[in-house]
Amino acid sequence: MTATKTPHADPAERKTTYREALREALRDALRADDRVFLMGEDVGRYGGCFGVSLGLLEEFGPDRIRDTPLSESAFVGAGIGAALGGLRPIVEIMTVNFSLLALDQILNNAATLLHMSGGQLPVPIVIRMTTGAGRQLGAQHSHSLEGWYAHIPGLRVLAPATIADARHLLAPALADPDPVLIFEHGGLYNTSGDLPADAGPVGLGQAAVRRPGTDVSLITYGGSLPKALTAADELAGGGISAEVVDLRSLRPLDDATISDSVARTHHAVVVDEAWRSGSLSAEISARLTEHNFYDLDAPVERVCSAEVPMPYARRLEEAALPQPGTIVAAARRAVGDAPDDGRAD
Amino acid sequence: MTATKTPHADPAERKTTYREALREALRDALRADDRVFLMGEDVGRYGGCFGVSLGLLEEFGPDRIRDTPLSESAFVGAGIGAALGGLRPIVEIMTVNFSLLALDQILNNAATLLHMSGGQLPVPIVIRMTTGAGRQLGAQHSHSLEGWYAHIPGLRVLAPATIADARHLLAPALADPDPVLIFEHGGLYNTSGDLPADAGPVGLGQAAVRRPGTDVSLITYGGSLPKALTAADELAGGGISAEVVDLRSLRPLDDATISDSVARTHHAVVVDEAWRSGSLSAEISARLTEHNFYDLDAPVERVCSAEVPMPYARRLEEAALPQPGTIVAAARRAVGDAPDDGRAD
Amino acid sequence: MSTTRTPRASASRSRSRSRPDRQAAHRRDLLHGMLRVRRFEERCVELYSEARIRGFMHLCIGEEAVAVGVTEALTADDAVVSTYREHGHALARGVPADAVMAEMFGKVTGCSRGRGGSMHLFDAGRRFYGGNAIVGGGLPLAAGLALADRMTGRPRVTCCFFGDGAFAEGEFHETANLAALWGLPVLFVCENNLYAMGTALSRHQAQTDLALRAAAYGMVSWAVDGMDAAAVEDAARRAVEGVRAGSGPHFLEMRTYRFRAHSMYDSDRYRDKAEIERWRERDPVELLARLMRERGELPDETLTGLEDEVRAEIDDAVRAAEQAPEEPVEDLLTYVTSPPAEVNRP
Amino acid sequence: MSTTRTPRASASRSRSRSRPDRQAAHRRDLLHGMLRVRRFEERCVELYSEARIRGFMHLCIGEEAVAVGVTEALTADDAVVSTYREHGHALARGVPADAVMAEMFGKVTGCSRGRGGSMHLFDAGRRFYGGNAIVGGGLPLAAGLALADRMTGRPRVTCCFFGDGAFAEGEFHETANLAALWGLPVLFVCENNLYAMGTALSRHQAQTDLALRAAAYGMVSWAVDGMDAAAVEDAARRAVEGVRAGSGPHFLEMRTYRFRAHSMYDSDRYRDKAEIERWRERDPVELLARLMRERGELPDETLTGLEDEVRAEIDDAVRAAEQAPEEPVEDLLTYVTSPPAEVNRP
Ligand SMILES: Cc1ncc(C[n+]2csc(CCOP(=O)(O)OP(=O)(O)O)c2C)c(N)n1
Ligand SMILES: Cc1ncc(C[n+]2csc(CCOP(=O)(O)OP(=O)(O)O)c2C)c(N)n1
Ligand SMILES: [Mg+2]
Ligand SMILES: [Mg+2]
Repeated sequence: MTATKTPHADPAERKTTYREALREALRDALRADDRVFLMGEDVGRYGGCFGVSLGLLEEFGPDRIRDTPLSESAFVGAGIGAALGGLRPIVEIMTVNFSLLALDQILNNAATLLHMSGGQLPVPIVIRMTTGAGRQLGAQHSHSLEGWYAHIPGLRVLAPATIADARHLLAPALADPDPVLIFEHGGLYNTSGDLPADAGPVGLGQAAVRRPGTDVSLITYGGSLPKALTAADELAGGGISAEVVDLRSLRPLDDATISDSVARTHHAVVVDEAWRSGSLSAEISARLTEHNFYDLDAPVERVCSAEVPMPYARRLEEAALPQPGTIVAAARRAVGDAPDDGRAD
Repeated sequence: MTATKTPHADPAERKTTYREALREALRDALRADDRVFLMGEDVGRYGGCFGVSLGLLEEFGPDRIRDTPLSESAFVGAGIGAALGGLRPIVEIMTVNFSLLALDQILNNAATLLHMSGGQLPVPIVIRMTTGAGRQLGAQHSHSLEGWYAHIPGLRVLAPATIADARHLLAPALADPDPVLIFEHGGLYNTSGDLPADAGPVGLGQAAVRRPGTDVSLITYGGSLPKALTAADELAGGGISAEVVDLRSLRPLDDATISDSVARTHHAVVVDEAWRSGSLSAEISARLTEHNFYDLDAPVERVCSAEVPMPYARRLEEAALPQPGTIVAAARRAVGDAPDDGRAD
Repeated sequence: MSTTRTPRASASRSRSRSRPDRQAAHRRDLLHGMLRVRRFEERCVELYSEARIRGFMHLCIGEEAVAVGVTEALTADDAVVSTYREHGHALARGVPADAVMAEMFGKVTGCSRGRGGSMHLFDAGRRFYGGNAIVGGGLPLAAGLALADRMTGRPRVTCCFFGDGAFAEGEFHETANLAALWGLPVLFVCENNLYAMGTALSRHQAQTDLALRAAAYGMVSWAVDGMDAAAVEDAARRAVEGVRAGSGPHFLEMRTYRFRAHSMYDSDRYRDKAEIERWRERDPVELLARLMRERGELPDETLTGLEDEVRAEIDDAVRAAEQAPEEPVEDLLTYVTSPPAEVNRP
Repeated sequence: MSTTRTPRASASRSRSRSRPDRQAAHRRDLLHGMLRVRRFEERCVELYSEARIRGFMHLCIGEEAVAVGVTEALTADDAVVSTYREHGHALARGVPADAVMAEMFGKVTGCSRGRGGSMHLFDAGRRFYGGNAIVGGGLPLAAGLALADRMTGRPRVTCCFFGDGAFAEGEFHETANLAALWGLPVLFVCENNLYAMGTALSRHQAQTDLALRAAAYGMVSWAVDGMDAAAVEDAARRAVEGVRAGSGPHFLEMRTYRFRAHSMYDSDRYRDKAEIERWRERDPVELLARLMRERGELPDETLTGLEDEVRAEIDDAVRAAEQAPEEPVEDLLTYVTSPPAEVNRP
């Protein structure tokens, strides 16, 4: 089995969805390299629990679009073993909540084998999973635990937030010799938009400035990006120019892009859907203190989820999550433009 | 089964070890309340994998000192169920590394049931485990993942660092109606010292100032406390007065004690044995920015473990861990007293 | 609140009548129980399409005989642990229909105050411990509840429902071993509906005879026709008796089928229409009704009466749920931890 | 580096001799293999008490027949996945004694460059995939290695060692199901030494006939006298043949015993001295030596020769390990991720 076929070339810019972009990326990867296969619960006959892999079984067959029993630890571990055995597995875990059942394999094997073996055993696996809340799925299907994975040396952690990233992050992830985790926010699957024809492969580890601005940096990723962009619009209406930084890579973090932005704007708001305490937002705030202490004109603000198991009831769930309104309020506080009431943490 | 017996009263101050103090606390709890039992791998006939429960089987019998099969998810979940059923289980997981196999139960059941049931189902369980490195146990037995648990709403997370806390934190943990996790650093078991006769039950959620100082706050917990105290000695020799704050409670954090200390010293070093990125040290740094932005005269420093699966070789392991020397260097940097070379992250 | 009667959790009823009468009355109770679940869920489908119920919702239509038959065999002191497909278990256990409906509306009168939704129904008073949406996640809890009973000498049974899919999860095997090793009073009820989402049993289990495999743990273990409410109840009674008598955990493989898709999002492309039709011929509600008709126990007006009673109960539940308030947003953080006042309770 | 010979991973040897000769020579090889492991570990005990080896260390003394017998049945292309009690597996697999010893000294010449220690021996060239200290953690890896072979049509076997304690972990059951369901070429070798740390088999398994329980997954499954190297090898050969022929995973329960404590920290208070003595009578090294003596195949000078050869090999290994350098501290972060240059390799 060797890589022979050439990747499918994109036509001109066209409308698509985040879900379809992910699917196209999978299809390309499967076409380009015989060693690539997709494995997980219901990726095949069911069509993927969020429909991402719909149709791939028909094209690539049950060996390469491989349905697994409900046994997260075994099939993630088997993916790791298959990577050791020379394949390039893409393992899908339905949601990050269930990934806890495989966390031992991810931490103690995938992330660790290379170092523990003194460099003998790289593990070229890609693990995809859904994260995040907003669909009233309750306390066991809604959490944002990607920050935990970003804590683990030996892993790369990606969070595509745009259609272009959904389309173009998989190829470099597969080319990476080490384990890469990809977090897809459940609220993004149905987002649609234009896929630029010229968007090529993305360099791993690079954040992107999604909207330039001068007064405050809104630093975010994944499902919170659209909210931050909405907040930036609203802030613009109030005369505040917000720059929106999309992390894209949660490990490693692109310190240069983050730091440059804050060096220019002097104010930072980190938006992270995880529970506030101990979330990735804390790491970013800590690094800003370390790298931009003398740039900052005000404390770094954090807009995170309330520290509560996500409730089902719609209004409670909405109140628990970052929203454009709470981002706007935090940005106003950061730039000193706020009535002193609105602190919502 | 009701609580009838009175707890065993301490004699005057006497020498003991951290391990023995933990054992005494267990013995007291088992004597005081019939509903309390200890369950875990090898807590009974083996005597506890680190010897903590040695002798308890003989006193309390195999029902209450209950050896379990190797099945972390089932016996931790069974502890949660037993708590729902009216008992007061103390579940021992040998080390935090293996606790990943039970993390689903801890997060999705123990921490969540009360809220998800609208207040109907409190889970009064105590889960103890060993954490930390320093004994050349390699990459699968040495990590400090307690920061992950401190991220979870619904849990209390404790880290006794002193003999008195080892002796006196268990009773209030058991009295708490919610799940409490207790992290015992493996390097502390053999530490010996005096157990003050007057040290009574400890209020949960309170940090302790272990050494007062005026120039810099060394904020730490667990196995790093002795290192921070050693560093403070050395700093004192160099004319720097370091205050040492022992968090004791990792969730909730005692913001007042931390914040007060830094408001007085204007400089902060957080010492945390976890991997730096995304560790609890980041949360503390972020909170200091939020609460003490205008108090801080210099960036918050963090002394953490290198981001590497813990290597076996002694010199590599030592280099990977916080050490008194690296704490001293960070404190010097913080107070502006350092040659500009020593940054070791 | 609805005023229509909800089935009692207790298994003893109609003791005063003659035996054939008692049996007929009991069959009517079973039929009533199954109709309640069926009609309740059918109403849920409508409400879901009107977006008054949200989130994930899993229906047990086709599997009602398991919920109703097993629950009949339990007493009020026994405990039930369930899954995300638990409307039937909750209703059969006696959780009032309006508390369940209000929960699905996200209202404060819901059995979890609107915090849980369809997948997380709880009722501590009725010892109904959820409502677990991690496949296999309820199993260790059941072992623990049973352990508490064993250690305190209470002659209770903990009944744990779970699916065939859960049988592949490590948690099932760890729990089965623990329960069998310690002789815990657990009744394992595996609802084998032949699919875990879109994955057929034979594509997720190397050996598909689940009862046989459970027996490998040394548990008493039977396969049961899960479409026959009376057979389910019989098996459950015998198993509960064994568990209560101290002979350790028992395992029932309930052979059943879900007539609907896995959840409201599933387009059910992985099942053969003919297969579904074959199973529909063994619809548990129809099966029992047919038997009763054959025995002359189900005159048309009796059925109409039952249907009316059920409809009224559900109408009331929907009305009440509609009118109930939501939890105020200010209370978002309530119940994350227990109120401090409770810290010193015994 | 040591110049003494290390056993070949290949199963074919001594083909040119006559059959009885071949068998005798083969027995000598087995004895040599077991003696190497035995003496190596005895030396490790000394070195541990001198604090030249650190961390956790688990000895397989008493279990050598399993390591040596099973490995005999594998070819160089096959893979081995092991546990933290893996000195024997590594040595038998052909990982050079000096690479193993240097690893335990934490030296850069160690088979994991000193990063792994006793519990984490690796040798990618010999397809020895560790060295896993999470009980049960190696099992899914083995399934994955086998899956890669299956998908690429390579006629290889992946052999996975694990203990009786691991049989209680969910990971074993998930992996057994996966391997059996997909017919993966895995040889499961359960080293049943009757204890998981201090917990006796009957106190951690509801049903202690592990081979029977594995058979519930539909795997070919046998219990084997793990103290008899020839019996182990025979069973392993038959099983490997079956696996390689495509009849799916096979399971061998090796009934064995560890003569020493669980680890260097264990005071072994949970075992009966008499029980240990009984098992010592079936010492696998003695057992084979006795057989060979009875057959006149083991004149004293042969045994002395083997012992000398082994001692020289170990002496060399210790000397080399002592003299080898440690990894420089500057390289601490090397191997956390792959070097960037490798990112674009195929
Ligand atoms: C640990 C875990 N993995 C995956 C899921 C997603 N999921 C929900 S239900 C389900 C199928 C379960 O099948 P089964 O146990 O047979 O129960 P059924 O739905 O048929 O009643 C899956 C895969 C989950 N909730 N939890
Ligand atoms: C998941 C996990 N739990 C607990 C431990 C601690 N531990 C190490 S070895 C061991 C006993 C394992 O017994 P068994 O599988 O029979 O192997 P043996 O040691 O007898 O060879 C235990 C409990 C561990 N390493 N990993
Ligand atoms: Mg099912
Ligand atoms: Mg063993």
